[in-house]
Amino acid sequence: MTLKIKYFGMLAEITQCEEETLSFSKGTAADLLKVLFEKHPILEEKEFQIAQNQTFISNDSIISNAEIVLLPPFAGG
Amino acid sequence: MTLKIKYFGMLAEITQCEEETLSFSKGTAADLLKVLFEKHPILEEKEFQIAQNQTFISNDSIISNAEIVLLPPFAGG
Amino acid sequence: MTKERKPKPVFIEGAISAEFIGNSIAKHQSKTTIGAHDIFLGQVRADQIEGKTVKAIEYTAYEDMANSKFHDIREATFKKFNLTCMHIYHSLGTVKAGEICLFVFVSSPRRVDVFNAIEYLVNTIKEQVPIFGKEIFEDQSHQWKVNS
Amino acid sequence: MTKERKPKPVFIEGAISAEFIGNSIAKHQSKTTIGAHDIFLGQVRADQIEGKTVKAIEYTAYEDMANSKFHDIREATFKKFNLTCMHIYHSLGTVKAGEICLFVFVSSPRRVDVFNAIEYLVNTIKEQVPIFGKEIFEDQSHQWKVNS
Repeated sequence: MTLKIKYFGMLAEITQCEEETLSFSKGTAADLLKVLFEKHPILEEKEFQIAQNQTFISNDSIISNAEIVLLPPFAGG
Repeated sequence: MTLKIKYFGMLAEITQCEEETLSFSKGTAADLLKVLFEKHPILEEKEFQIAQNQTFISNDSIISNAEIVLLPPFAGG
Repeated sequence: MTKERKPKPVFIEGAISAEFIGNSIAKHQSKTTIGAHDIFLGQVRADQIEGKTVKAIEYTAYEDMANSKFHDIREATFKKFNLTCMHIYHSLGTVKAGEICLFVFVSSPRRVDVFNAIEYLVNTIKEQVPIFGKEIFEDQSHQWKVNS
Repeated sequence: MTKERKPKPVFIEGAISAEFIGNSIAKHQSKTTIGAHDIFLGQVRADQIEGKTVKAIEYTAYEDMANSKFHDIREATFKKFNLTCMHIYHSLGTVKAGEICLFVFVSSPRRVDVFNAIEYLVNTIKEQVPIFGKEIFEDQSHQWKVNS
Protein backbone atom coordinates (compact mmCIF):
# COMPACT_ATOMS: atom_id res chain seq x y z
CA MET A 1 0.00 0.00 0.00
CA THR A 2 0.97 3.65 -0.28
CA LEU A 3 1.59 5.32 3.07
CA LYS A 4 1.68 9.00 3.88
CA ILE A 5 4.27 9.68 6.60
CA LYS A 6 4.09 12.94 8.58
CA TYR A 7 6.92 14.36 10.69
CA PHE A 8 6.53 16.98 13.40
CA GLY A 9 8.82 19.34 15.31
CA MET A 10 12.48 18.36 15.42
CA LEU A 11 11.77 15.28 13.29
CA ALA A 12 10.58 17.48 10.42
CA GLU A 13 13.71 19.55 10.88
CA ILE A 14 16.25 16.71 10.84
CA THR A 15 14.59 14.78 7.99
CA GLN A 16 14.01 18.08 6.16
CA CYS A 17 10.56 16.70 5.44
CA GLU A 18 7.09 17.38 6.84
CA GLU A 19 5.25 14.81 4.79
CA GLU A 20 6.23 12.10 2.31
CA THR A 21 4.61 9.13 0.62
CA LEU A 22 6.17 5.72 0.26
CA SER A 23 5.01 2.30 -0.79
CA PHE A 24 5.00 -0.33 1.93
CA SER A 25 4.18 -4.03 1.82
CA LYS A 26 2.09 -5.17 4.79
CA GLY A 27 3.94 -5.35 8.10
CA THR A 28 4.47 -4.06 11.59
CA ALA A 29 5.63 -0.68 12.83
CA ALA A 30 9.09 -2.25 13.30
CA ASP A 31 9.12 -3.18 9.61
CA LEU A 32 8.13 0.36 8.66
CA LEU A 33 10.85 1.79 10.92
CA LYS A 34 13.49 -0.22 9.03
CA VAL A 35 12.37 1.47 5.80
CA LEU A 36 12.35 4.91 7.43
CA PHE A 37 15.76 4.49 9.09
CA GLU A 38 17.23 3.53 5.73
CA LYS A 39 15.78 6.65 4.15
CA HIS A 40 16.60 8.97 7.09
CA PRO A 41 19.47 7.42 9.13
CA ILE A 42 19.45 10.37 11.55
CA LEU A 43 16.00 9.28 12.79
CA GLU A 44 17.59 6.30 14.48
CA GLU A 45 19.26 8.52 17.08
CA LYS A 46 16.09 10.35 18.02
CA GLU A 47 13.34 9.72 20.53
CA PHE A 48 9.84 9.63 19.03
CA GLN A 49 6.47 7.90 19.08
CA ILE A 50 4.46 6.58 16.14
CA ALA A 51 0.75 7.40 15.83
CA GLN A 52 -1.82 5.71 13.64
CA ASN A 53 -5.41 7.02 13.76
CA GLN A 54 -4.21 9.51 16.41
CA THR A 55 -3.25 6.65 18.71
CA PHE A 56 0.26 5.61 19.65
CA ILE A 57 1.31 2.19 18.40
CA SER A 58 4.11 -0.12 19.49
CA ASN A 59 6.76 -1.83 17.40
CA ASP A 60 4.70 -4.99 16.88
CA SER A 61 1.48 -3.20 15.86
CA ILE A 62 0.32 -3.89 12.30
CA ILE A 63 0.33 -0.87 10.00
CA SER A 64 -3.28 -0.67 8.82
CA ASN A 65 -3.80 2.99 8.14
CA ALA A 66 -2.60 5.04 5.19
CA GLU A 67 -1.44 7.90 7.41
CA ILE A 68 1.35 7.39 9.91
CA VAL A 69 2.65 10.21 12.10
CA LEU A 70 6.04 10.46 13.83
CA LEU A 71 5.98 12.61 16.98
CA PRO A 72 8.99 13.84 18.98
CA PRO A 73 8.68 14.54 22.77
CA PHE A 74 5.91 16.97 23.67
CA ALA A 75 6.58 20.50 24.87
CA GLY A 76 3.17 22.08 25.40
CA GLY A 77 2.43 24.57 28.14
CA MET B 1 -6.82 47.77 85.60
CA THR B 2 -9.05 49.22 82.91
CA LEU B 3 -9.54 46.94 79.91
CA LYS B 4 -10.77 47.84 76.48
CA ILE B 5 -12.83 44.95 75.03
CA LYS B 6 -13.42 44.80 71.27
CA TYR B 7 -16.08 42.67 69.57
CA PHE B 8 -16.09 41.69 65.90
CA GLY B 9 -18.65 40.31 63.45
CA MET B 10 -21.58 38.47 64.96
CA LEU B 11 -20.29 39.18 68.48
CA ALA B 12 -20.57 42.93 67.90
CA GLU B 13 -24.08 42.33 66.60
CA ILE B 14 -25.37 40.23 69.50
CA THR B 15 -23.75 42.34 72.22
CA GLN B 16 -24.78 45.50 70.32
CA CYS B 17 -21.29 46.73 71.13
CA GLU B 18 -18.09 47.09 69.11
CA GLU B 19 -15.92 48.34 71.92
CA GLU B 20 -16.34 48.86 75.65
CA THR B 21 -14.15 49.57 78.67
CA LEU B 22 -14.41 47.82 81.99
CA SER B 23 -12.34 47.64 85.15
CA PHE B 24 -10.86 44.26 85.91
CA SER B 25 -8.82 43.06 88.87
CA LYS B 26 -5.91 40.85 87.82
CA GLY B 27 -6.84 37.36 86.65
CA THR B 28 -7.07 34.82 83.86
CA ALA B 29 -9.07 34.84 80.65
CA ALA B 30 -11.57 32.53 82.41
CA ASP B 31 -12.04 35.18 85.13
CA LEU B 32 -12.59 37.84 82.48
CA LEU B 33 -15.10 35.64 80.68
CA LYS B 34 -17.18 35.39 83.87
CA VAL B 35 -17.42 39.18 83.91
CA LEU B 36 -18.29 39.34 80.21
CA PHE B 37 -20.91 36.57 80.43
CA GLU B 38 -22.59 38.42 83.28
CA LYS B 39 -22.70 41.60 81.21
CA HIS B 40 -23.69 39.87 77.93
CA PRO B 41 -25.32 36.50 78.74
CA ILE B 42 -25.89 35.77 75.04
CA LEU B 43 -22.09 35.48 74.56
CA GLU B 44 -22.15 32.21 76.47
CA GLU B 45 -23.95 30.43 73.60
CA LYS B 46 -21.51 31.57 70.95
CA GLU B 47 -18.26 30.19 69.62
CA PHE B 48 -15.35 32.65 69.75
CA GLN B 49 -11.64 33.05 70.45
CA ILE B 50 -9.91 35.63 72.65
CA ALA B 51 -6.90 37.56 71.36
CA GLN B 52 -4.39 39.57 73.36
CA ASN B 53 -1.56 41.32 71.48
CA GLN B 54 -3.02 39.77 68.29
CA THR B 55 -2.40 36.26 69.64
CA PHE B 56 -5.04 33.79 70.75
CA ILE B 57 -5.03 32.99 74.45
CA SER B 58 -6.52 30.09 76.38
CA ASN B 59 -8.76 30.15 79.45
CA ASP B 60 -5.87 29.93 81.90
CA SER B 61 -3.77 32.71 80.28
CA ILE B 62 -3.21 35.78 82.45
CA ILE B 63 -4.78 38.98 81.17
CA SER B 64 -1.82 41.34 80.86
CA ASN B 65 -2.76 43.66 78.07
CA ALA B 66 -5.18 46.57 78.14
CA GLU B 67 -6.82 45.55 74.87
CA ILE B 68 -8.67 42.26 74.59
CA VAL B 69 -10.42 41.20 71.39
CA LEU B 70 -13.23 38.65 70.98
CA LEU B 71 -13.30 37.02 67.55
CA PRO B 72 -16.06 34.81 66.12
CA PRO B 73 -15.26 32.09 63.51
CA PHE B 74 -13.43 33.39 60.45
CA ALA B 75 -15.07 33.69 57.05
CA GLY B 76 -12.44 35.15 54.74
CA GLY B 77 -12.08 34.22 51.09
CA MET C 1 14.39 33.38 49.96
CA THR C 2 14.85 34.68 53.46
CA LYS C 3 14.88 38.45 53.01
CA GLU C 4 12.15 40.30 54.88
CA ARG C 5 9.56 41.97 52.72
CA LYS C 6 7.71 45.03 53.90
CA PRO C 7 3.98 44.57 54.52
CA LYS C 8 1.91 45.10 51.39
CA PRO C 9 -1.66 46.34 51.52
CA VAL C 10 -4.13 43.46 51.12
CA PHE C 11 -7.54 44.96 51.78
CA ILE C 12 -9.54 46.56 48.98
CA GLU C 13 -12.82 48.37 49.53
CA GLY C 14 -15.60 46.48 47.70
CA ALA C 15 -15.27 43.85 44.96
CA ILE C 16 -12.04 43.06 43.11
CA SER C 17 -12.57 43.77 39.39
CA ALA C 18 -11.59 41.50 36.51
CA GLU C 19 -9.76 44.49 35.03
CA PHE C 20 -7.61 44.83 38.17
CA ILE C 21 -6.68 41.15 37.84
CA GLY C 22 -5.91 41.52 34.12
CA ASN C 23 -3.64 44.51 34.86
CA SER C 24 -1.86 42.55 37.57
CA ILE C 25 -1.18 39.71 35.10
CA ALA C 26 0.14 42.19 32.50
CA LYS C 27 2.65 43.60 34.99
CA HIS C 28 4.37 40.21 35.19
CA GLN C 29 5.37 40.05 31.55
CA SER C 30 8.66 41.81 32.20
CA LYS C 31 9.65 39.08 34.68
CA THR C 32 11.16 36.59 32.30
CA THR C 33 12.36 34.06 34.88
CA ILE C 34 8.70 33.15 35.55
CA GLY C 35 7.40 30.03 33.82
CA ALA C 36 4.17 29.43 35.73
CA HIS C 37 1.49 31.54 37.42
CA ASP C 38 -1.39 30.29 39.52
CA ILE C 39 -4.29 32.56 40.41
CA PHE C 40 -7.03 31.72 42.89
CA LEU C 41 -10.21 33.81 42.90
CA GLY C 42 -12.89 33.58 45.57
CA GLN C 43 -16.31 34.61 44.26
CA VAL C 44 -19.46 35.28 46.30
CA ARG C 45 -22.06 32.55 45.68
CA ALA C 46 -25.79 33.24 45.51
CA ASP C 47 -26.42 30.35 47.91
CA GLN C 48 -29.98 29.25 48.61
CA ILE C 49 -30.50 28.91 52.37
CA GLU C 50 -33.95 27.92 53.65
CA GLY C 51 -35.59 29.38 50.55
CA LYS C 52 -33.69 32.67 50.69
CA THR C 53 -30.94 33.70 48.26
CA VAL C 54 -27.66 35.36 49.27
CA LYS C 55 -27.32 38.61 47.33
CA ALA C 56 -24.08 39.92 48.88
CA ILE C 57 -21.53 39.43 51.63
CA GLU C 58 -20.44 42.30 53.85
CA TYR C 59 -16.86 41.73 54.96
CA THR C 60 -15.27 43.18 58.09
CA ALA C 61 -11.93 42.34 59.67
CA TYR C 62 -9.87 42.84 62.79
CA GLU C 63 -7.56 44.76 60.49
CA ASP C 64 -4.43 45.09 62.64
CA MET C 65 -4.27 41.39 63.33
CA ALA C 66 -5.36 40.49 59.77
CA ASN C 67 -2.58 42.58 58.25
CA SER C 68 0.04 41.06 60.49
CA LYS C 69 -1.31 37.55 59.77
CA PHE C 70 -1.19 38.24 56.02
CA HIS C 71 2.40 39.36 56.43
CA ASP C 72 3.34 36.22 58.40
CA ILE C 73 1.61 33.98 55.86
CA ARG C 74 3.47 35.71 52.99
CA GLU C 75 6.83 35.20 54.68
CA ALA C 76 6.10 31.57 55.56
CA THR C 77 4.98 30.84 51.98
CA PHE C 78 8.11 32.42 50.48
CA LYS C 79 10.20 30.21 52.80
CA LYS C 80 8.29 27.01 51.99
CA PHE C 81 8.14 27.34 48.19
CA ASN C 82 10.38 28.65 45.43
CA LEU C 83 8.32 31.66 44.32
CA THR C 84 9.28 34.68 42.24
CA CYS C 85 6.37 36.76 43.46
CA MET C 86 3.12 36.68 45.41
CA HIS C 87 0.11 38.99 45.64
CA ILE C 88 -2.87 38.77 47.97
CA TYR C 89 -5.97 40.98 47.88
CA HIS C 90 -9.15 40.63 49.96
CA SER C 91 -12.29 42.74 49.91
CA LEU C 92 -13.77 44.66 52.81
CA GLY C 93 -17.32 46.03 52.72
CA THR C 94 -20.03 44.79 50.36
CA VAL C 95 -19.33 42.27 47.60
CA LYS C 96 -22.34 41.16 45.53
CA ALA C 97 -23.02 37.59 44.41
CA GLY C 98 -20.90 36.89 41.32
CA GLU C 99 -18.24 39.39 42.34
CA ILE C 100 -14.71 38.53 43.45
CA CYS C 101 -13.67 38.94 47.11
CA LEU C 102 -10.28 37.15 47.20
CA PHE C 103 -7.43 37.31 44.66
CA VAL C 104 -4.29 35.26 45.35
CA PHE C 105 -1.54 35.25 42.70
CA VAL C 106 1.73 33.28 42.83
CA SER C 107 4.48 32.97 40.23
CA SER C 108 7.53 30.72 39.98
CA PRO C 109 9.97 29.39 37.42
CA ARG C 110 8.21 25.99 37.67
CA ARG C 111 4.64 24.81 38.01
CA VAL C 112 4.98 22.43 40.96
CA ASP C 113 5.72 25.36 43.28
CA VAL C 114 2.72 27.42 42.22
CA PHE C 115 0.29 24.50 42.65
CA ASN C 116 1.54 23.76 46.16
CA ALA C 117 1.84 27.41 47.17
CA ILE C 118 -1.64 28.48 46.01
CA GLU C 119 -3.38 25.72 47.94
CA TYR C 120 -1.34 26.35 51.08
CA LEU C 121 -1.95 30.12 50.86
CA VAL C 122 -5.69 29.98 50.30
CA ASN C 123 -6.26 27.36 53.02
CA THR C 124 -4.09 29.26 55.51
CA ILE C 125 -5.78 32.59 54.79
CA LYS C 126 -9.23 31.05 55.32
CA GLU C 127 -8.12 29.39 58.53
CA GLN C 128 -5.96 32.06 60.18
CA VAL C 129 -7.00 35.56 59.10
CA PRO C 130 -9.66 37.27 61.24
CA ILE C 131 -12.13 38.26 58.53
CA PHE C 132 -15.87 38.09 59.09
CA GLY C 133 -18.65 37.81 56.54
CA LYS C 134 -22.32 38.73 56.85
CA GLU C 135 -24.41 37.03 54.17
CA ILE C 136 -27.18 39.42 53.15
CA PHE C 137 -30.32 37.84 51.71
CA GLU C 138 -32.62 39.38 49.13
CA ASP C 139 -35.15 40.27 51.86
CA GLN C 140 -32.40 42.19 53.77
CA SER C 141 -32.21 39.57 56.53
CA HIS C 142 -28.77 38.07 57.13
CA GLN C 143 -26.69 35.29 58.62
CA TRP C 144 -23.02 35.08 59.59
CA LYS C 145 -20.83 33.04 57.29
CA VAL C 146 -18.43 30.45 58.75
CA ASN C 147 -15.60 28.90 56.69
CA SER C 148 -15.83 25.15 56.25
CA MET D 1 -21.61 15.72 34.95
CA THR D 2 -21.79 13.20 32.14
CA LYS D 3 -23.24 15.18 29.22
CA GLU D 4 -21.01 15.41 26.15
CA ARG D 5 -19.74 18.86 25.32
CA LYS D 6 -18.90 19.86 21.80
CA PRO D 7 -15.21 20.49 21.08
CA LYS D 8 -14.14 24.06 21.85
CA PRO D 9 -11.29 25.77 20.02
CA VAL D 10 -8.10 25.71 22.12
CA PHE D 11 -5.37 27.04 19.83
CA ILE D 12 -4.72 30.77 19.55
CA GLU D 13 -2.26 32.28 17.08
CA GLY D 14 0.56 33.96 19.04
CA ALA D 15 0.64 34.98 22.72
CA ILE D 16 -2.42 35.02 25.01
CA SER D 17 -2.95 38.59 26.25
CA ALA D 18 -3.63 39.64 29.84
CA GLU D 19 -6.66 41.49 28.51
CA PHE D 20 -8.10 38.28 27.04
CA ILE D 21 -7.69 36.62 30.46
CA GLY D 22 -9.30 39.58 32.25
CA ASN D 23 -12.28 39.46 29.86
CA SER D 24 -12.63 35.74 30.43
CA ILE D 25 -12.76 36.29 34.20
CA ALA D 26 -15.37 39.05 33.79
CA LYS D 27 -17.67 36.72 31.83
CA HIS D 28 -17.97 34.45 34.88
CA GLN D 29 -19.56 37.05 37.13
CA SER D 30 -23.05 36.09 36.00
CA LYS D 31 -22.46 32.50 37.17
CA THR D 32 -23.46 32.84 40.80
CA THR D 33 -23.11 29.19 41.78
CA ILE D 34 -19.33 29.56 41.43
CA GLY D 35 -17.39 30.10 44.65
CA ALA D 36 -13.83 29.41 43.49
CA HIS D 37 -11.81 29.89 40.31
CA ASP D 38 -8.30 28.64 39.64
CA ILE D 39 -6.27 29.93 36.70
CA PHE D 40 -2.97 28.50 35.53
CA LEU D 41 -0.82 30.52 33.15
CA GLY D 42 2.25 29.17 31.40
CA GLN D 43 4.73 31.92 30.51
CA VAL D 44 7.79 31.66 28.25
CA ARG D 45 11.00 31.92 30.30
CA ALA D 46 14.14 33.69 29.04
CA ASP D 47 16.23 30.67 30.05
CA GLN D 48 20.03 30.89 29.85
CA ILE D 49 21.39 27.82 28.07
CA GLU D 50 25.14 27.58 27.52
CA GLY D 51 25.47 31.34 27.58
CA LYS D 52 22.60 32.00 25.19
CA THR D 53 19.22 33.46 26.16
CA VAL D 54 15.84 32.18 24.94
CA LYS D 55 13.97 35.06 23.35
CA ALA D 56 10.88 33.18 22.11
CA ILE D 57 9.31 29.78 21.60
CA GLU D 58 7.74 28.80 18.29
CA TYR D 59 4.91 26.34 18.91
CA THR D 60 3.60 23.82 16.41
CA ALA D 61 1.18 20.95 16.98
CA TYR D 62 -0.22 17.85 15.35
CA GLU D 63 -3.49 19.76 15.44
CA ASP D 64 -6.02 17.01 14.68
CA MET D 65 -4.69 14.78 17.43
CA ALA D 66 -4.12 17.72 19.80
CA ASN D 67 -7.71 18.90 19.44
CA SER D 68 -9.10 15.45 20.06
CA LYS D 69 -6.76 15.01 23.07
CA PHE D 70 -7.89 18.36 24.49
CA HIS D 71 -11.49 17.21 24.08
CA ASP D 72 -10.81 13.88 25.84
CA ILE D 73 -8.96 15.63 28.67
CA ARG D 74 -11.86 18.10 29.12
CA GLU D 75 -14.39 15.28 29.33
CA ALA D 76 -12.25 13.26 31.75
CA THR D 77 -11.71 16.29 33.98
CA PHE D 78 -15.44 17.09 34.10
CA LYS D 79 -16.07 13.47 35.15
CA LYS D 80 -13.36 13.44 37.83
CA PHE D 81 -14.13 16.78 39.52
CA ASN D 82 -17.20 18.86 40.32
CA LEU D 83 -16.63 21.80 37.98
CA THR D 84 -19.00 24.49 36.78
CA CYS D 85 -16.84 25.41 33.82
CA MET D 86 -13.46 24.92 32.22
CA HIS D 87 -11.50 26.82 29.55
CA ILE D 88 -8.22 25.85 27.91
CA TYR D 89 -6.21 27.99 25.47
CA HIS D 90 -2.76 27.25 24.04
CA SER D 91 -0.66 29.33 21.67
CA LEU D 92 0.61 28.29 18.25
CA GLY D 93 3.33 30.22 16.45
CA THR D 94 5.75 32.60 18.13
CA VAL D 95 5.45 33.54 21.82
CA LYS D 96 8.14 35.85 23.19
CA ALA D 97 9.82 35.50 26.60
CA GLY D 98 7.49 36.99 29.23
CA GLU D 99 4.39 36.27 27.17
CA ILE D 100 1.72 33.72 28.02
CA CYS D 101 1.37 30.50 25.99
CA LEU D 102 -1.07 28.44 28.12
CA PHE D 103 -4.24 29.58 29.92
CA VAL D 104 -6.23 27.00 31.89
CA PHE D 105 -9.27 28.21 33.85
CA VAL D 106 -11.52 26.08 36.09
CA SER D 107 -14.45 27.12 38.27
CA SER D 108 -16.46 25.28 40.90
CA PRO D 109 -18.75 25.93 43.84
CA ARG D 110 -15.87 24.88 46.16
CA ARG D 111 -12.12 25.36 46.21
CA VAL D 112 -10.98 21.76 46.70
CA ASP D 113 -12.23 20.84 43.22
CA VAL D 114 -10.45 23.70 41.45
CA PHE D 115 -7.10 22.94 43.14
CA ASN D 116 -7.27 19.27 42.17
CA ALA D 117 -8.62 19.91 38.69
CA ILE D 118 -6.08 22.56 37.68
CA GLU D 119 -3.11 20.40 38.60
CA TYR D 120 -4.56 17.35 36.86
CA LEU D 121 -5.38 19.37 33.74
CA VAL D 122 -2.04 21.11 33.37
CA ASN D 123 -0.03 17.94 34.00
CA THR D 124 -2.18 15.92 31.59
CA ILE D 125 -1.96 18.57 28.86
CA LYS D 126 1.84 18.69 29.14
CA GLU D 127 2.07 14.90 29.06
CA GLN D 128 -0.50 13.94 26.44
CA VAL D 129 -1.02 16.72 23.90
CA PRO D 130 1.24 16.63 20.80
CA ILE D 131 2.57 20.19 20.91
CA PHE D 132 6.17 20.98 19.97
CA GLY D 133 8.27 23.98 20.98
CA LYS D 134 11.34 25.42 19.30
CA GLU D 135 13.30 27.66 21.67
CA ILE D 136 14.76 30.53 19.65
CA PHE D 137 17.90 32.18 21.07
CA GLU D 138 18.90 35.80 20.64
CA ASP D 139 21.45 34.83 17.97
CA GLN D 140 18.65 33.09 15.95
CA SER D 141 19.99 29.60 16.73
CA HIS D 142 17.51 27.23 18.37
CA GLN D 143 16.95 24.04 20.32
CA TRP D 144 13.87 21.84 20.74
CA LYS D 145 12.10 22.08 24.09
CA VAL D 146 11.14 18.88 25.95
CA ASN D 147 8.70 18.89 28.88
CA SER D 148 10.20 17.72 32.15
